Amino acid sequence: MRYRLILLLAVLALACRDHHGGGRTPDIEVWFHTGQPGEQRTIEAQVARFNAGQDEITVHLTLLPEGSYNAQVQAAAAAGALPDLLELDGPFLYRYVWQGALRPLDDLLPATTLAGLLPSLRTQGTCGGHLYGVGSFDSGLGLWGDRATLAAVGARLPVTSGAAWSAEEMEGILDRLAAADPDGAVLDLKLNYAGEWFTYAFSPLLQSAGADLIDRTTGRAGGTLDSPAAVAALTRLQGWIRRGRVDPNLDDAAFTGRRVALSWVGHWEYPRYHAALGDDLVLLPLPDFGHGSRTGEGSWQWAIPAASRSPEGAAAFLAFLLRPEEVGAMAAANGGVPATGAAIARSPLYRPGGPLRLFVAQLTGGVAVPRPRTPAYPVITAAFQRCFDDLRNGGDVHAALARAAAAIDRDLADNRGYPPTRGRR
Amino acid sequence: MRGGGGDRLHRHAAAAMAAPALAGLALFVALPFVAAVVLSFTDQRLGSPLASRFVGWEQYRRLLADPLFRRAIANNLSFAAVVVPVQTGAALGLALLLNRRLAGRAIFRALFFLPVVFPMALVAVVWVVIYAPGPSGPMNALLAAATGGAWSPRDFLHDPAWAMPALILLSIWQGVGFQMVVLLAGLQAIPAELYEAAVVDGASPWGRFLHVTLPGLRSPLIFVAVVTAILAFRLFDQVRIMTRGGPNGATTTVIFEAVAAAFDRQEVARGAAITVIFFLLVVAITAAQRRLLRPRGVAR
Amino acid sequence: MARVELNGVAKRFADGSWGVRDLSLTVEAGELLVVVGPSGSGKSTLLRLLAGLEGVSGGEIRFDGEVVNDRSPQGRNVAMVFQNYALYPHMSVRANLAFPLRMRRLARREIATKVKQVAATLGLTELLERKPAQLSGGQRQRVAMGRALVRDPGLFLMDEPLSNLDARLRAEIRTEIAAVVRRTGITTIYVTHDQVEAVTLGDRVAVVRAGILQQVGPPEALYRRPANTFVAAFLGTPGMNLFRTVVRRGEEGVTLDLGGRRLPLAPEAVAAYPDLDRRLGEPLIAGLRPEAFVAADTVSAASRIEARLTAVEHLGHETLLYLDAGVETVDPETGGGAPTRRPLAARLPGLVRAPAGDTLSLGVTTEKLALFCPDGGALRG
Amino acid sequence: MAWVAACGLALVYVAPVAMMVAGSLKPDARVLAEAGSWRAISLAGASLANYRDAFIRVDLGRSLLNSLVITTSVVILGLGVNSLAGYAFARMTWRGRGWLFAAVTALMVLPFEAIAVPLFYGVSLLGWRDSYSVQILPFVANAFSIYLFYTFFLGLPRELEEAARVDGAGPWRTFVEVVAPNARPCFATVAILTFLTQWGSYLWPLMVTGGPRVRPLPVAIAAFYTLPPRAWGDILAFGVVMAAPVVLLFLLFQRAFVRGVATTGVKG
Repeated sequence: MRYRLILLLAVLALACRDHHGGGRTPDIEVWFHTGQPGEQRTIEAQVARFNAGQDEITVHLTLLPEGSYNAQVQAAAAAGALPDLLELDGPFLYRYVWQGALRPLDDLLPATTLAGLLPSLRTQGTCGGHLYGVGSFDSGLGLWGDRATLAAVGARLPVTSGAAWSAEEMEGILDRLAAADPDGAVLDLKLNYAGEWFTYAFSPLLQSAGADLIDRTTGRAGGTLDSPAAVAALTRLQGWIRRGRVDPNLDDAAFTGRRVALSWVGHWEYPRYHAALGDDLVLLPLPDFGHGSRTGEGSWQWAIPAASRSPEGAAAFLAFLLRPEEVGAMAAANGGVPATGAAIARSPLYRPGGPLRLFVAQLTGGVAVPRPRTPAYPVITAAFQRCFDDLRNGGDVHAALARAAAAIDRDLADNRGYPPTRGRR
Repeated sequence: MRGGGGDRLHRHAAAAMAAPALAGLALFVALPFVAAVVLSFTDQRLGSPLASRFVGWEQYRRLLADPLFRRAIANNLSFAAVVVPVQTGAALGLALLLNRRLAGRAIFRALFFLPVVFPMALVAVVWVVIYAPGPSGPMNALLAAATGGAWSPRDFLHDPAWAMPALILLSIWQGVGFQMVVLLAGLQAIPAELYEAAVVDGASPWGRFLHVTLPGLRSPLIFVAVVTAILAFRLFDQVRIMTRGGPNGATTTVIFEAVAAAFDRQEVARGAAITVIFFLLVVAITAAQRRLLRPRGVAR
Repeated sequence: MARVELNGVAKRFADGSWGVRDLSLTVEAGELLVVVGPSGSGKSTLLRLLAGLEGVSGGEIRFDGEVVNDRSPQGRNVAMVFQNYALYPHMSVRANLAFPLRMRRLARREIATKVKQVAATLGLTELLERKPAQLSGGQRQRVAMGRALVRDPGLFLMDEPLSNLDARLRAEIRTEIAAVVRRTGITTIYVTHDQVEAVTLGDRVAVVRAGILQQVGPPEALYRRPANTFVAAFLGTPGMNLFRTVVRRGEEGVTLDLGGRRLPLAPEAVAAYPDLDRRLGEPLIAGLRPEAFVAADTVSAASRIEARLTAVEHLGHETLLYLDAGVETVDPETGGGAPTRRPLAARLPGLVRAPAGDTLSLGVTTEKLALFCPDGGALRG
Repeated sequence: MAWVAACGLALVYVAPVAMMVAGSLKPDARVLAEAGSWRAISLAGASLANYRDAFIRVDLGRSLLNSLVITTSVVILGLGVNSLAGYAFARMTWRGRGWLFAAVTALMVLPFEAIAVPLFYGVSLLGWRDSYSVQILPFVANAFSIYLFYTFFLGLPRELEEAARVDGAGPWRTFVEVVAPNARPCFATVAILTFLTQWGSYLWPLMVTGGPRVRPLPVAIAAFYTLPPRAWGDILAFGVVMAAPVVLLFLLFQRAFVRGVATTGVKG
């Protein structure tokens, strides 16, 4: 009897060994999203390098699944259980700032580190005049093409955003490609992805058509997201899917397996695509739907929670990550645009003449549009994702957009227009 | 009453024995449920710096006005409307099949029951492969073979017309073994003399099924139907993993909406209101079961 | 070896029914008391109260002068044999026997020795490793006894321990139990509904009915001078014949009315009831054991009755005759009740050849007559 | 006839499982490509490389350990806590027993889904997320298990306990030494039902676990399945490892499984 009790207690004790298991030196807990295998390996290597390079701070890395990363972080923020340093997906930052969950970085990072930062990253990380987030890379979004196949149908291969295909030109190319393709599916939109991808990838289409997710001054979606321009742009996109031009890409091998000639995706596929296609890989700007080619920007960025037990330690690790060689390492791993000019200059991919130089041009040339910088962003993107899901499956585009706009505006009202707060903490 | 010649030791022991479970139930079941009701009348969000407000019936009003939520309820209802009779019928068929003296009966029973022990998350992932679009998808290939090539392959999980039937088929495949086992136990509880008496009375096999088997299985059948109905309303894992409620809300469910609200969007109050509605649905089903299981009166 | 006293013990259940009412009784140390009564009479409740399995609602129970009302079963040092033995099915015979000792935290070695001893005494040595399911009824009974005896209890309670055995085994084990109890000298309270068991086993027998103690005493005393019509009818098979009567004194002496006939009353009977004179002419209840009837030719003509035979049972060494003697019988439960005319039972030695329906002449001996008031209580002796 | 039908159905039941096992042994690209033909179950070119990948890419070992820790803890603690409560309700006298038991049976109709949201809210506010205990403690006390134990104990002969009490055992010892050993079938039933529910539990761990540290298998496989690049061979290998313990237990204790599930149906 007594032994059984002890056994039970032991199990219970084992079961209850929760957070902060050991009792080691002042540690920095860091959260990172489970991204591409290369990113994962790189951050692990960086942590190891950092830990080995000094002995005052030990960094512990936790990988959280991307699919529910934001929900996890939100719950942890409510619980006051955020780590000392974490990654946030681009525009989600403003919600956390509004909640008072983050602390500014201005006074924590050396000015030299910040000076070289890409303007797009600086904008993305700034809120209310303070810098809250810093990315070690920015993103690039474009159309990857299979040069040989495209050439076979006589497609023009533009190298600048200004020369991007018009919507009609692109449709013509799709038709010609389809005619030569066994199953008629010639375009990859990464429909196998989930979540934020759809907002990131397809809101530039709205902007290119003269619409947007929300009115950037009033914050309201009604009249903008469901405007005729938006409906027209997304109806066109839906048409591609409806006509079978888009590969569902369940195995994520549509482009690498050369089933399709065009893949609408970001910089992170470069390593894989390059490995599969070699010199046949070509990077094109997204099509111009009337108001010039537009593309996405922003990516995962680092932030320090207000409740961090060691903001200086976290900042030290962050500064380490922003060193040119570390920025270069991460950018090399995921193909991202390096965060600083210095790193760009050293990057074989992004320096002038590099194969991905287009991305830099997009970010610095006003082609890339940041996603709405508002605490309402999680709701905006959720509404748009649902809307995209609807239209991708053949739903009525106008109805779906109107629903999304109404949801966004209702949330705005519910939160009393997201008044500036000092946060709760 | 009984027990305990006034010994306090005994009473204390009783209280101590019941206490951990009662505390657990109070803390982790009763209290949250009360909290759900309370939360559903507020606009509480997780992590919002704004103070929460009492909003009365607003959450419920919005839910009932939300086409997506209405779709979720309709989906649950149609899922139940198909799964309850089909799965119960299939289970009855399997049970009757296995109630015979069949070579390898134990193996068949084990096979049909096996998916019941599989985690639904695993079944869902495996069936994503089965429903793979294109001619090489197993389901597409099977249907093509069955129709002599007339079948044109589709993307079941992204087809508004096919996503729900796809989930239904998988759910039946996974769950029918449970009902089968319950009904098999019910069949074996019917006394053999009843069948012998029926044979003596000249009943045909169909007559025996109608007048001996079915009445004898009344309780297990009702139980099985009710459990299946409740499971139909708890539908979540498959949806979250395979379709995320899509396409066009074709597979969204009450619980999927609750999780999407409370967890994905931090709209705790809305999620709470959904679970309260869910609870009322479950209570309605349980009440129906109680009524059905009441001893039969004059009316049949 | 406890001396057990019950003072006004009462047990009322939650549903308002009484288990035991105002029961006072003393059991001397080392005595074997048999509690007998029909099923539902509260005799098992009495045992459970003594064991501490139930709490009393009133009165007190004393062991050796100490009130034990609030003591738990484990604090009372009682042992109990249950009707269906209640052997622990998951334990071997050895473990069953050792269990009460383990609960008392005896040393391992001591337990082994005691178990061995008890097993030897009860002939269980061969069975020690078996599980209860592998034992016969008699063997299980013995294990149950052994489990009770192994720890030298102060009081030994047995709840119908033989009721699950067949008739032959029952007689055999009955003697065994009696021997064991006498040898160990443990105070024993034995509950049964079988009056044969009661009278053959008990030093004293207590008869209970509906939770109320009817009479306690040595078996012979109960048989001869039952305290009331209930006890009279309950003991003996068949029980005492009870019928309405009037005792008169006339020129032929004191007579007893039996279905209109006046039988002379034996002087022993008259002497046994000094109060009888004051009851002359009043309605009374007469009790005659079946043995009171004898062959007609062994008594004087005045003591003979004519009766129609309603049924005959031949038992080999004796014959039971059921007679319609035209008497008004009474319900032993109440002593009164509506007038009924049940036949009287008569027990005659040897084989009596007479078919039912015949009219027979029989003698009636009244030396052992019992007389009761119309309320069922015995006439003061 | 019936036998042929049974075989046909058996095929329907075996095929997905066979496909999973065969797929787990093939290179990723071949899984989908061959899924539509008989080659889906061919073992040509089988290798365990996918298993190695699954262990490396998503730390399958960690998830397996987590699932084991959580499930066994819930099963063991649940057996103790619920059997004691069932016993107290079935056999002991104490104040409030009647209405408390009514309350427990009332809670039986409450599926976990009905309380998941406020519970999630509560544990989030308390900072109790992402731990073993938050996945264990809420599931220890279970109204249905209590009810199963309760009905079982009602059917046990009362004399056994009375004999034990007279033999000198207190209520706890009586329970541990006499009642529990005679309630093995009921313990087995409850253990199996608890095990199955916990092993497959997805909704709650999805909401309360973050990284792989305490994440159990169902959440891990769902996360793995969305993790680019989607390597079907690895995913199926993960699935095989995830199914193996339950299938093994099922094959070992088939009778108890079937009986356990069936009794809930008969009694429920």
